[in-house]
Amino acid sequence: MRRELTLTSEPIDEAAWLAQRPMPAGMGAVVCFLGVVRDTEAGAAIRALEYEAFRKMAEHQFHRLFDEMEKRWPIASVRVVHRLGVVNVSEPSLWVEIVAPHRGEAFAACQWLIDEMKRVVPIWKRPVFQRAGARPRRSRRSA
Amino acid sequence: MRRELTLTSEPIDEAAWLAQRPMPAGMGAVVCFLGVVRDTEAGAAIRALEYEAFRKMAEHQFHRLFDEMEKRWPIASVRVVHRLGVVNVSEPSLWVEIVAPHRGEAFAACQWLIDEMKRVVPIWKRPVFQRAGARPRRSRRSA
Amino acid sequence: MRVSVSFFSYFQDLTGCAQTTEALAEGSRLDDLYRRIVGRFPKLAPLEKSTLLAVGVDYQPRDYVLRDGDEVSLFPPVQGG
Amino acid sequence: MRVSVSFFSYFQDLTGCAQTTEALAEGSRLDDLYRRIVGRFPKLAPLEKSTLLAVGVDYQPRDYVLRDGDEVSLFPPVQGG
Repeated sequence: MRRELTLTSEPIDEAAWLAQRPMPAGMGAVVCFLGVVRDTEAGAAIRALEYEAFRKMAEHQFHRLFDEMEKRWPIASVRVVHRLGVVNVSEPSLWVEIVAPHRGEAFAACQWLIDEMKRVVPIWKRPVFQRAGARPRRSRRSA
Repeated sequence: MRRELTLTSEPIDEAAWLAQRPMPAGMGAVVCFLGVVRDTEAGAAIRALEYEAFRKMAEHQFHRLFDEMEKRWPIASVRVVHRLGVVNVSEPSLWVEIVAPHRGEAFAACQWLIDEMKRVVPIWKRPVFQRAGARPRRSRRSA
Repeated sequence: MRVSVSFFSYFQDLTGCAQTTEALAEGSRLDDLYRRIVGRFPKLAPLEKSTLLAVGVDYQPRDYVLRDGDEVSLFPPVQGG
Repeated sequence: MRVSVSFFSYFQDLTGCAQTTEALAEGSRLDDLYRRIVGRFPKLAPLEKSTLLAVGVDYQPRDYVLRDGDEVSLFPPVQGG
Protein backbone atom coordinates (compact mmCIF):
# COMPACT_ATOMS: atom_id res chain seq x y z
CA MET A 1 0.00 0.00 0.00
CA ARG A 2 1.34 3.40 -0.97
CA ARG A 3 0.96 6.01 1.73
CA GLU A 4 1.51 9.73 1.73
CA LEU A 5 0.93 12.06 4.65
CA THR A 6 1.27 15.82 4.50
CA LEU A 7 0.75 18.16 7.43
CA THR A 8 1.05 21.63 5.99
CA SER A 9 0.28 25.27 6.58
CA GLU A 10 -0.14 25.75 2.82
CA PRO A 11 -3.60 25.66 1.15
CA ILE A 12 -4.62 22.21 -0.11
CA ASP A 13 -4.31 22.15 -3.90
CA GLU A 14 -6.78 19.40 -4.74
CA ALA A 15 -6.09 19.55 -8.47
CA ALA A 16 -2.36 19.11 -7.93
CA TRP A 17 -2.89 16.08 -5.69
CA LEU A 18 -5.31 14.60 -8.16
CA ALA A 19 -2.81 14.97 -10.99
CA GLN A 20 -0.30 12.85 -9.04
CA ARG A 21 -2.70 10.07 -8.10
CA PRO A 22 -1.11 6.61 -8.12
CA MET A 23 -3.47 4.38 -10.07
CA PRO A 24 -2.10 0.83 -10.34
CA ALA A 25 -3.69 -1.60 -12.81
CA GLY A 26 -6.65 -3.47 -11.36
CA MET A 27 -7.84 -0.60 -9.20
CA GLY A 28 -11.50 0.21 -9.73
CA ALA A 29 -12.40 2.77 -7.08
CA VAL A 30 -11.19 6.11 -5.79
CA VAL A 31 -12.89 7.79 -2.84
CA CYS A 32 -11.90 11.33 -1.89
CA PHE A 33 -13.01 13.28 1.12
CA LEU A 34 -12.61 16.98 1.59
CA GLY A 35 -13.29 18.54 4.99
CA VAL A 36 -14.06 22.23 4.66
CA VAL A 37 -14.14 24.86 7.42
CA ARG A 38 -17.77 25.78 8.05
CA ASP A 39 -18.86 29.33 8.80
CA THR A 40 -20.12 28.54 12.28
CA GLU A 41 -18.67 26.70 15.27
CA ALA A 42 -21.02 25.75 18.10
CA GLY A 43 -23.56 28.21 16.71
CA ALA A 44 -21.23 31.22 16.55
CA ALA A 45 -20.07 32.82 13.29
CA ILE A 46 -16.37 32.32 12.78
CA ARG A 47 -13.81 33.63 10.33
CA ALA A 48 -11.42 30.68 10.46
CA LEU A 49 -10.21 27.72 12.48
CA GLU A 50 -6.68 27.57 13.78
CA TYR A 51 -5.24 24.06 13.80
CA GLU A 52 -2.45 22.97 16.10
CA ALA A 53 -0.67 19.62 16.00
CA PHE A 54 1.70 17.63 18.15
CA ARG A 55 3.37 16.90 14.84
CA LYS A 56 5.69 14.01 15.67
CA MET A 57 2.94 12.10 17.43
CA ALA A 58 0.34 13.02 14.78
CA GLU A 59 2.56 11.55 12.07
CA HIS A 60 3.17 8.41 14.12
CA GLN A 61 -0.52 7.94 14.85
CA PHE A 62 -1.47 8.42 11.19
CA HIS A 63 1.06 5.76 10.20
CA ARG A 64 -0.33 3.40 12.82
CA LEU A 65 -3.75 3.89 11.24
CA PHE A 66 -2.29 3.27 7.77
CA ASP A 67 -0.74 0.02 9.07
CA GLU A 68 -4.12 -1.06 10.37
CA MET A 69 -5.86 -0.11 7.10
CA GLU A 70 -3.37 -2.19 5.18
CA LYS A 71 -4.26 -5.22 7.30
CA ARG A 72 -7.99 -4.71 6.94
CA TRP A 73 -8.48 -3.80 3.30
CA PRO A 74 -6.71 -4.42 -0.04
CA ILE A 75 -5.90 -0.76 -0.57
CA ALA A 76 -3.42 0.39 -3.22
CA SER A 77 -2.92 3.94 -1.97
CA VAL A 78 -3.87 6.28 0.83
CA ARG A 79 -3.04 9.96 0.74
CA VAL A 80 -3.86 12.42 3.52
CA VAL A 81 -3.29 16.16 3.66
CA HIS A 82 -4.16 18.05 6.85
CA ARG A 83 -3.82 21.81 7.18
CA LEU A 84 -2.21 23.35 10.23
CA GLY A 85 -2.34 26.97 11.33
CA VAL A 86 -5.18 29.29 10.33
CA VAL A 87 -7.64 27.90 7.77
CA ASN A 88 -10.29 30.35 6.60
CA VAL A 89 -13.97 29.52 6.30
CA SER A 90 -14.75 27.66 3.05
CA GLU A 91 -11.18 26.41 2.71
CA PRO A 92 -10.42 22.71 3.05
CA SER A 93 -8.64 21.61 6.20
CA LEU A 94 -8.48 17.91 5.34
CA TRP A 95 -8.15 15.91 2.14
CA VAL A 96 -8.19 12.12 2.13
CA GLU A 97 -7.95 9.84 -0.88
CA ILE A 98 -8.21 6.05 -1.02
CA VAL A 99 -7.51 3.97 -4.13
CA ALA A 100 -8.73 0.37 -3.97
CA PRO A 101 -9.98 -2.43 -6.21
CA HIS A 102 -13.66 -1.96 -5.30
CA ARG A 103 -15.82 0.78 -3.91
CA GLY A 104 -16.90 -1.11 -0.79
CA GLU A 105 -13.43 -1.18 0.72
CA ALA A 106 -12.60 2.32 -0.53
CA PHE A 107 -15.62 3.84 1.24
CA ALA A 108 -15.15 1.71 4.36
CA ALA A 109 -11.46 2.56 4.68
CA CYS A 110 -11.96 6.28 4.04
CA GLN A 111 -14.66 6.60 6.68
CA TRP A 112 -12.75 4.44 9.15
CA LEU A 113 -9.61 6.51 8.71
CA ILE A 114 -11.41 9.80 9.33
CA ASP A 115 -13.25 8.42 12.37
CA GLU A 116 -10.04 7.03 13.85
CA MET A 117 -8.10 10.17 13.06
CA LYS A 118 -10.64 12.18 15.04
CA ARG A 119 -10.12 9.81 17.95
CA VAL A 120 -6.33 9.45 18.12
CA VAL A 121 -4.39 11.94 15.98
CA PRO A 122 -3.25 14.85 18.18
CA ILE A 123 -4.53 17.80 16.20
CA TRP A 124 -6.72 20.48 17.76
CA LYS A 125 -8.62 23.43 16.45
CA ARG A 126 -9.77 26.68 17.94
CA PRO A 127 -12.25 29.08 16.38
CA VAL A 128 -11.09 32.44 15.09
CA PHE A 129 -14.01 34.81 15.53
CA GLN A 130 -15.04 37.62 13.28
CA ARG A 131 -14.90 40.29 15.97
CA ALA A 132 -12.14 42.82 15.55
CA GLY A 133 -9.40 42.25 18.07
CA ALA A 134 -10.05 38.52 18.24
CA ARG A 135 -6.97 37.68 16.20
CA PRO A 136 -5.76 34.11 16.38
CA ARG A 137 -3.39 33.45 19.19
CA ARG A 138 0.01 32.39 17.92
CA SER A 139 0.21 28.72 18.84
CA ARG A 140 3.24 27.93 20.93
CA ARG A 141 3.61 24.50 19.39
CA SER A 142 1.81 24.65 16.08
CA ALA A 143 3.29 22.97 12.99
CA MET B 1 -30.16 20.85 -3.65
CA ARG B 2 -28.20 21.55 -6.80
CA ARG B 3 -28.06 18.63 -9.17
CA GLU B 4 -26.09 18.04 -12.33
CA LEU B 5 -26.17 14.89 -14.42
CA THR B 6 -23.95 14.28 -17.44
CA LEU B 7 -24.06 11.15 -19.59
CA THR B 8 -21.23 11.55 -22.03
CA SER B 9 -18.98 9.72 -24.45
CA GLU B 10 -16.16 12.16 -23.62
CA PRO B 11 -13.46 11.35 -21.03
CA ILE B 12 -14.27 12.54 -17.51
CA ASP B 13 -12.16 15.59 -16.74
CA GLU B 14 -12.05 15.42 -12.94
CA ALA B 15 -10.02 18.61 -12.56
CA ALA B 16 -12.51 20.58 -14.65
CA TRP B 17 -15.46 19.33 -12.59
CA LEU B 18 -13.61 20.10 -9.40
CA ALA B 19 -12.93 23.66 -10.53
CA GLN B 20 -16.69 24.24 -10.94
CA ARG B 21 -17.75 22.79 -7.61
CA PRO B 22 -20.63 24.62 -5.98
CA MET B 23 -19.61 25.22 -2.37
CA PRO B 24 -22.30 27.15 -0.49
CA ALA B 25 -21.47 28.65 2.91
CA GLY B 26 -21.97 26.24 5.78
CA MET B 27 -20.96 23.15 3.82
CA GLY B 28 -18.27 21.14 5.58
CA ALA B 29 -17.90 17.95 3.56
CA VAL B 30 -17.26 16.87 0.00
CA VAL B 31 -17.20 13.20 -0.93
CA CYS B 32 -16.12 12.19 -4.44
CA PHE B 33 -16.22 8.76 -5.95
CA LEU B 34 -14.46 7.72 -9.11
CA GLY B 35 -15.25 4.37 -10.70
CA VAL B 36 -12.41 3.20 -12.91
CA VAL B 37 -12.45 0.41 -15.52
CA ARG B 38 -10.44 -2.50 -14.14
CA ASP B 39 -8.20 -4.63 -16.33
CA THR B 40 -10.17 -7.83 -15.82
CA GLU B 41 -13.84 -8.71 -16.07
CA ALA B 42 -14.97 -12.04 -14.59
CA GLY B 43 -11.33 -13.16 -14.56
CA ALA B 44 -10.58 -12.37 -18.20
CA ALA B 45 -8.20 -9.63 -19.30
CA ILE B 46 -10.05 -6.84 -21.07
CA ARG B 47 -9.05 -3.77 -23.04
CA ALA B 48 -12.13 -1.69 -22.31
CA LEU B 49 -15.78 -1.72 -21.31
CA GLU B 50 -18.45 -0.52 -23.67
CA TYR B 51 -21.32 1.23 -21.91
CA GLU B 52 -24.81 1.46 -23.37
CA ALA B 53 -27.68 3.45 -21.91
CA PHE B 54 -31.41 3.79 -22.40
CA ARG B 55 -30.67 7.45 -22.06
CA LYS B 56 -34.11 8.98 -21.51
CA MET B 57 -34.96 6.47 -18.81
CA ALA B 58 -31.48 6.66 -17.26
CA GLU B 59 -31.83 10.41 -16.85
CA HIS B 60 -35.31 10.03 -15.37
CA GLN B 61 -34.18 7.36 -12.92
CA PHE B 62 -31.18 9.41 -11.82
CA HIS B 63 -33.45 12.35 -11.12
CA ARG B 64 -35.80 10.14 -9.13
CA LEU B 65 -32.80 9.13 -7.03
CA PHE B 66 -31.78 12.78 -6.62
CA ASP B 67 -35.35 13.55 -5.43
CA GLU B 68 -35.08 10.80 -2.86
CA MET B 69 -31.63 11.96 -1.72
CA GLU B 70 -32.98 15.45 -1.21
CA LYS B 71 -35.68 14.07 1.09
CA ARG B 72 -33.25 11.95 3.09
CA TRP B 73 -30.22 14.16 3.59
CA PRO B 74 -29.45 17.92 3.78
CA ILE B 75 -27.31 17.89 0.67
CA ALA B 76 -26.24 21.10 -1.08
CA SER B 77 -25.11 19.58 -4.35
CA VAL B 78 -24.93 16.31 -6.21
CA ARG B 79 -23.05 15.95 -9.48
CA VAL B 80 -22.84 12.75 -11.50
CA VAL B 81 -20.94 12.03 -14.70
CA HIS B 82 -21.30 8.62 -16.36
CA ARG B 83 -19.37 7.64 -19.46
CA LEU B 84 -21.12 5.93 -22.38
CA GLY B 85 -19.51 4.10 -25.29
CA VAL B 86 -16.05 2.57 -25.06
CA VAL B 87 -14.09 3.34 -21.86
CA ASN B 88 -10.55 2.00 -21.81
CA VAL B 89 -9.01 0.20 -18.86
CA SER B 90 -7.76 2.64 -16.18
CA GLU B 91 -10.13 5.38 -17.35
CA PRO B 92 -12.96 6.51 -15.10
CA SER B 93 -16.47 5.50 -16.13
CA LEU B 94 -18.28 7.18 -13.24
CA TRP B 95 -17.71 10.28 -11.16
CA VAL B 96 -19.98 11.23 -8.28
CA GLU B 97 -19.64 14.20 -5.98
CA ILE B 98 -21.73 15.11 -2.94
CA VAL B 99 -21.44 18.39 -1.04
CA ALA B 100 -23.11 18.43 2.38
CA PRO B 101 -22.82 20.07 5.79
CA HIS B 102 -21.22 17.02 7.47
CA ARG B 103 -19.31 13.98 6.39
CA GLY B 104 -21.83 11.45 7.71
CA GLU B 105 -24.54 12.44 5.28
CA ALA B 106 -22.09 13.01 2.43
CA PHE B 107 -20.71 9.46 2.70
CA ALA B 108 -24.14 7.92 3.26
CA ALA B 109 -25.69 9.72 0.29
CA CYS B 110 -22.80 8.97 -2.04
CA GLN B 111 -22.85 5.25 -1.29
CA TRP B 112 -26.63 5.09 -1.43
CA LEU B 113 -26.70 6.82 -4.81
CA ILE B 114 -24.17 4.43 -6.32
CA ASP B 115 -25.93 1.36 -4.90
CA GLU B 116 -29.31 2.55 -6.17
CA MET B 117 -27.88 3.52 -9.54
CA LYS B 118 -26.60 -0.01 -9.98
CA ARG B 119 -30.10 -1.27 -9.21
CA VAL B 120 -32.33 0.97 -11.31
CA VAL B 121 -30.50 3.15 -13.84
CA PRO B 122 -30.62 1.46 -17.27
CA ILE B 123 -26.97 1.43 -18.23
CA TRP B 124 -25.19 -1.75 -19.29
CA LYS B 125 -21.62 -2.66 -20.02
CA ARG B 126 -19.96 -5.30 -22.12
CA PRO B 127 -16.30 -6.25 -22.04
CA VAL B 128 -14.05 -5.41 -24.96
CA PHE B 129 -11.40 -8.11 -25.06
CA GLN B 130 -7.79 -7.75 -25.99
CA ARG B 131 -7.85 -10.39 -28.72
CA ALA B 132 -7.46 -9.03 -32.22
CA GLY B 133 -10.74 -9.19 -34.09
CA ALA B 134 -12.77 -8.78 -30.91
CA ARG B 135 -13.60 -5.17 -31.67
CA PRO B 136 -16.50 -3.68 -29.78
CA ARG B 137 -19.80 -4.24 -31.47
CA ARG B 138 -21.43 -0.97 -32.46
CA SER B 139 -24.34 -0.65 -30.05
CA ARG B 140 -27.59 -0.18 -31.86
CA ARG B 141 -28.96 2.05 -29.16
CA SER B 142 -26.01 3.51 -27.39
CA ALA B 143 -26.18 7.21 -26.52
CA MET C 1 -54.18 -1.09 -29.56
CA ARG C 2 -50.52 -1.06 -30.46
CA VAL C 3 -47.50 -0.72 -28.24
CA SER C 4 -43.83 -0.48 -29.13
CA VAL C 5 -41.31 -2.78 -27.50
CA SER C 6 -37.61 -1.93 -27.21
CA PHE C 7 -34.79 -4.26 -26.20
CA PHE C 8 -31.54 -3.21 -24.60
CA SER C 9 -28.11 -4.71 -24.02
CA TYR C 10 -27.81 -8.40 -24.89
CA PHE C 11 -31.56 -8.70 -25.22
CA GLN C 12 -30.93 -7.15 -28.65
CA ASP C 13 -28.62 -10.05 -29.45
CA LEU C 14 -31.17 -12.59 -28.24
CA THR C 15 -34.05 -11.09 -30.20
CA GLY C 16 -32.00 -9.94 -33.18
CA CYS C 17 -33.71 -6.56 -33.07
CA ALA C 18 -33.76 -3.32 -31.12
CA GLN C 19 -37.45 -2.59 -31.44
CA THR C 20 -40.72 -4.16 -32.52
CA THR C 21 -44.44 -3.50 -32.13
CA GLU C 22 -47.28 -5.62 -30.85
CA ALA C 23 -51.05 -5.36 -31.33
CA LEU C 24 -52.95 -6.21 -28.15
CA ALA C 25 -56.55 -6.31 -26.96
CA GLU C 26 -57.76 -3.34 -24.91
CA GLY C 27 -57.14 -3.92 -21.20
CA SER C 28 -54.08 -6.08 -21.78
CA ARG C 29 -51.54 -6.06 -19.02
CA LEU C 30 -47.78 -5.84 -19.17
CA ASP C 31 -47.59 -9.55 -18.41
CA ASP C 32 -49.80 -10.34 -21.43
CA LEU C 33 -47.35 -8.43 -23.59
CA TYR C 34 -44.41 -10.17 -21.97
CA ARG C 35 -45.93 -13.60 -22.76
CA ARG C 36 -46.46 -12.53 -26.35
CA ILE C 37 -42.86 -11.34 -26.65
CA VAL C 38 -41.44 -14.51 -25.13
CA GLY C 39 -43.54 -16.47 -27.62
CA ARG C 40 -41.94 -14.57 -30.47
CA PHE C 41 -38.42 -14.59 -28.96
CA PRO C 42 -38.06 -17.83 -26.99
CA LYS C 43 -34.44 -17.07 -26.10
CA LEU C 44 -35.75 -14.53 -23.59
CA ALA C 45 -37.71 -17.17 -21.68
CA PRO C 46 -34.86 -18.52 -19.49
CA LEU C 47 -34.10 -14.94 -18.39
CA GLU C 48 -37.60 -14.19 -17.15
CA LYS C 49 -36.70 -13.87 -13.48
CA SER C 50 -34.06 -11.23 -14.09
CA THR C 51 -35.88 -9.39 -16.90
CA LEU C 52 -36.73 -5.75 -16.13
CA LEU C 53 -39.85 -4.18 -17.63
CA ALA C 54 -40.46 -0.49 -18.09
CA VAL C 55 -43.24 1.55 -19.67
CA GLY C 56 -41.92 4.90 -20.82
CA VAL C 57 -39.19 5.83 -18.33
CA ASP C 58 -40.58 4.02 -15.28
CA TYR C 59 -40.45 0.44 -14.11
CA GLN C 60 -43.90 -1.14 -13.94
CA PRO C 61 -45.26 -4.31 -12.36
CA ARG C 62 -46.56 -7.18 -14.45
CA ASP C 63 -50.21 -6.23 -13.78
CA TYR C 64 -49.78 -2.74 -15.22
CA VAL C 65 -52.63 -2.07 -17.68
CA LEU C 66 -51.23 -1.00 -21.04
CA ARG C 67 -52.57 1.82 -23.16
CA ASP C 68 -52.41 2.42 -26.86
CA GLY C 69 -49.05 3.92 -27.83
CA ASP C 70 -47.21 2.82 -24.70
CA GLU C 71 -43.48 2.46 -25.15
CA VAL C 72 -42.42 -0.72 -23.39
CA SER C 73 -38.81 -1.72 -22.76
CA LEU C 74 -37.35 -5.10 -21.85
CA PHE C 75 -33.82 -5.45 -20.59
CA PRO C 76 -31.49 -7.47 -18.40
CA PRO C 77 -30.25 -6.30 -14.98
CA VAL C 78 -28.57 -2.92 -15.18
CA GLN C 79 -24.79 -2.63 -14.71
CA GLY C 80 -23.87 1.02 -14.57
CA GLY C 81 -20.85 2.42 -12.77
CA MET D 1 14.57 10.35 37.52
CA ARG D 2 13.31 13.25 35.46
CA VAL D 3 10.62 13.34 32.80
CA SER D 4 9.50 16.19 30.60
CA VAL D 5 5.81 17.09 30.38
CA SER D 6 4.29 18.91 27.40
CA PHE D 7 0.83 20.44 27.19
CA PHE D 8 -1.14 20.96 24.02
CA SER D 9 -4.13 22.99 22.91
CA TYR D 10 -6.03 24.75 25.72
CA PHE D 11 -4.10 22.80 28.33
CA GLN D 12 -1.37 25.36 27.60
CA ASP D 13 -3.80 28.11 28.57
CA LEU D 14 -4.83 26.28 31.74
CA THR D 15 -1.26 25.64 32.85
CA GLY D 16 0.24 28.83 31.44
CA CYS D 17 3.08 26.85 29.91
CA ALA D 18 3.89 24.54 27.04
CA GLN D 19 6.39 22.35 28.84
CA THR D 20 7.74 21.55 32.27
CA THR D 21 9.77 18.80 33.96
CA GLU D 22 9.13 16.66 36.99
CA ALA D 23 11.47 14.65 39.20
CA LEU D 24 9.97 11.32 40.21
CA ALA D 25 10.99 8.26 42.22
CA GLU D 26 12.16 5.24 40.23
CA GLY D 27 9.25 2.97 39.36
CA SER D 28 6.75 5.82 39.26
CA ARG D 29 3.79 5.27 37.03
CA LEU D 30 2.10 7.63 34.59
CA ASP D 31 -0.71 8.10 37.08
CA ASP D 32 1.74 9.23 39.75
CA LEU D 33 3.02 11.86 37.35
CA TYR D 34 -0.53 12.87 36.47
CA ARG D 35 -1.37 13.41 40.19
CA ARG D 36 1.75 15.52 40.59
CA ILE D 37 0.84 17.63 37.55
CA VAL D 38 -2.73 18.16 38.70
CA GLY D 39 -1.35 19.23 42.05
CA ARG D 40 0.75 21.88 40.35
CA PHE D 41 -1.93 22.89 37.84
CA PRO D 42 -5.31 22.43 39.57
CA LYS D 43 -7.23 23.81 36.58
CA LEU D 44 -6.54 20.47 34.85
CA ALA D 45 -8.34 18.49 37.57
CA PRO D 46 -11.93 18.94 36.32
CA LEU D 47 -10.83 17.67 32.89
CA GLU D 48 -9.36 14.42 34.18
CA LYS D 49 -11.88 12.14 32.47
CA SER D 50 -11.19 13.54 29.02
CA THR D 51 -7.45 14.07 29.43
CA LEU D 52 -5.27 12.07 27.06
CA LEU D 53 -1.82 10.90 28.13
CA ALA D 54 1.03 9.95 25.83
CA VAL D 55 4.62 8.93 26.37
CA GLY D 56 6.72 9.76 23.36
CA VAL D 57 4.38 9.34 20.37
CA ASP D 58 2.12 6.63 21.84
CA TYR D 59 -0.85 6.73 24.16
CA GLN D 60 -0.20 4.88 27.40
CA PRO D 61 -2.40 3.66 30.23
CA ARG D 62 -2.21 5.15 33.71
CA ASP D 63 -0.21 2.18 35.04
CA TYR D 64 2.59 2.67 32.51
CA VAL D 65 5.94 2.61 34.36
CA LEU D 66 7.94 5.72 33.52
CA ARG D 67 11.63 5.77 32.73
CA ASP D 68 14.18 8.52 33.12
CA GLY D 69 14.00 10.92 30.18
CA ASP D 70 10.48 9.97 29.10
CA GLU D 71 8.64 12.67 27.18
CA VAL D 72 5.11 12.79 28.51
CA SER D 73 2.30 14.77 26.90
CA LEU D 74 -1.07 15.81 28.32
CA PHE D 75 -3.81 17.11 26.13
CA PRO D 76 -7.56 17.40 25.70
CA PRO D 77 -9.57 15.28 23.20
CA VAL D 78 -8.22 15.63 19.70
CA GLN D 79 -10.24 17.49 17.06
CA GLY D 80 -8.60 17.05 13.70
CA GLY D 81 -10.38 17.17 10.36
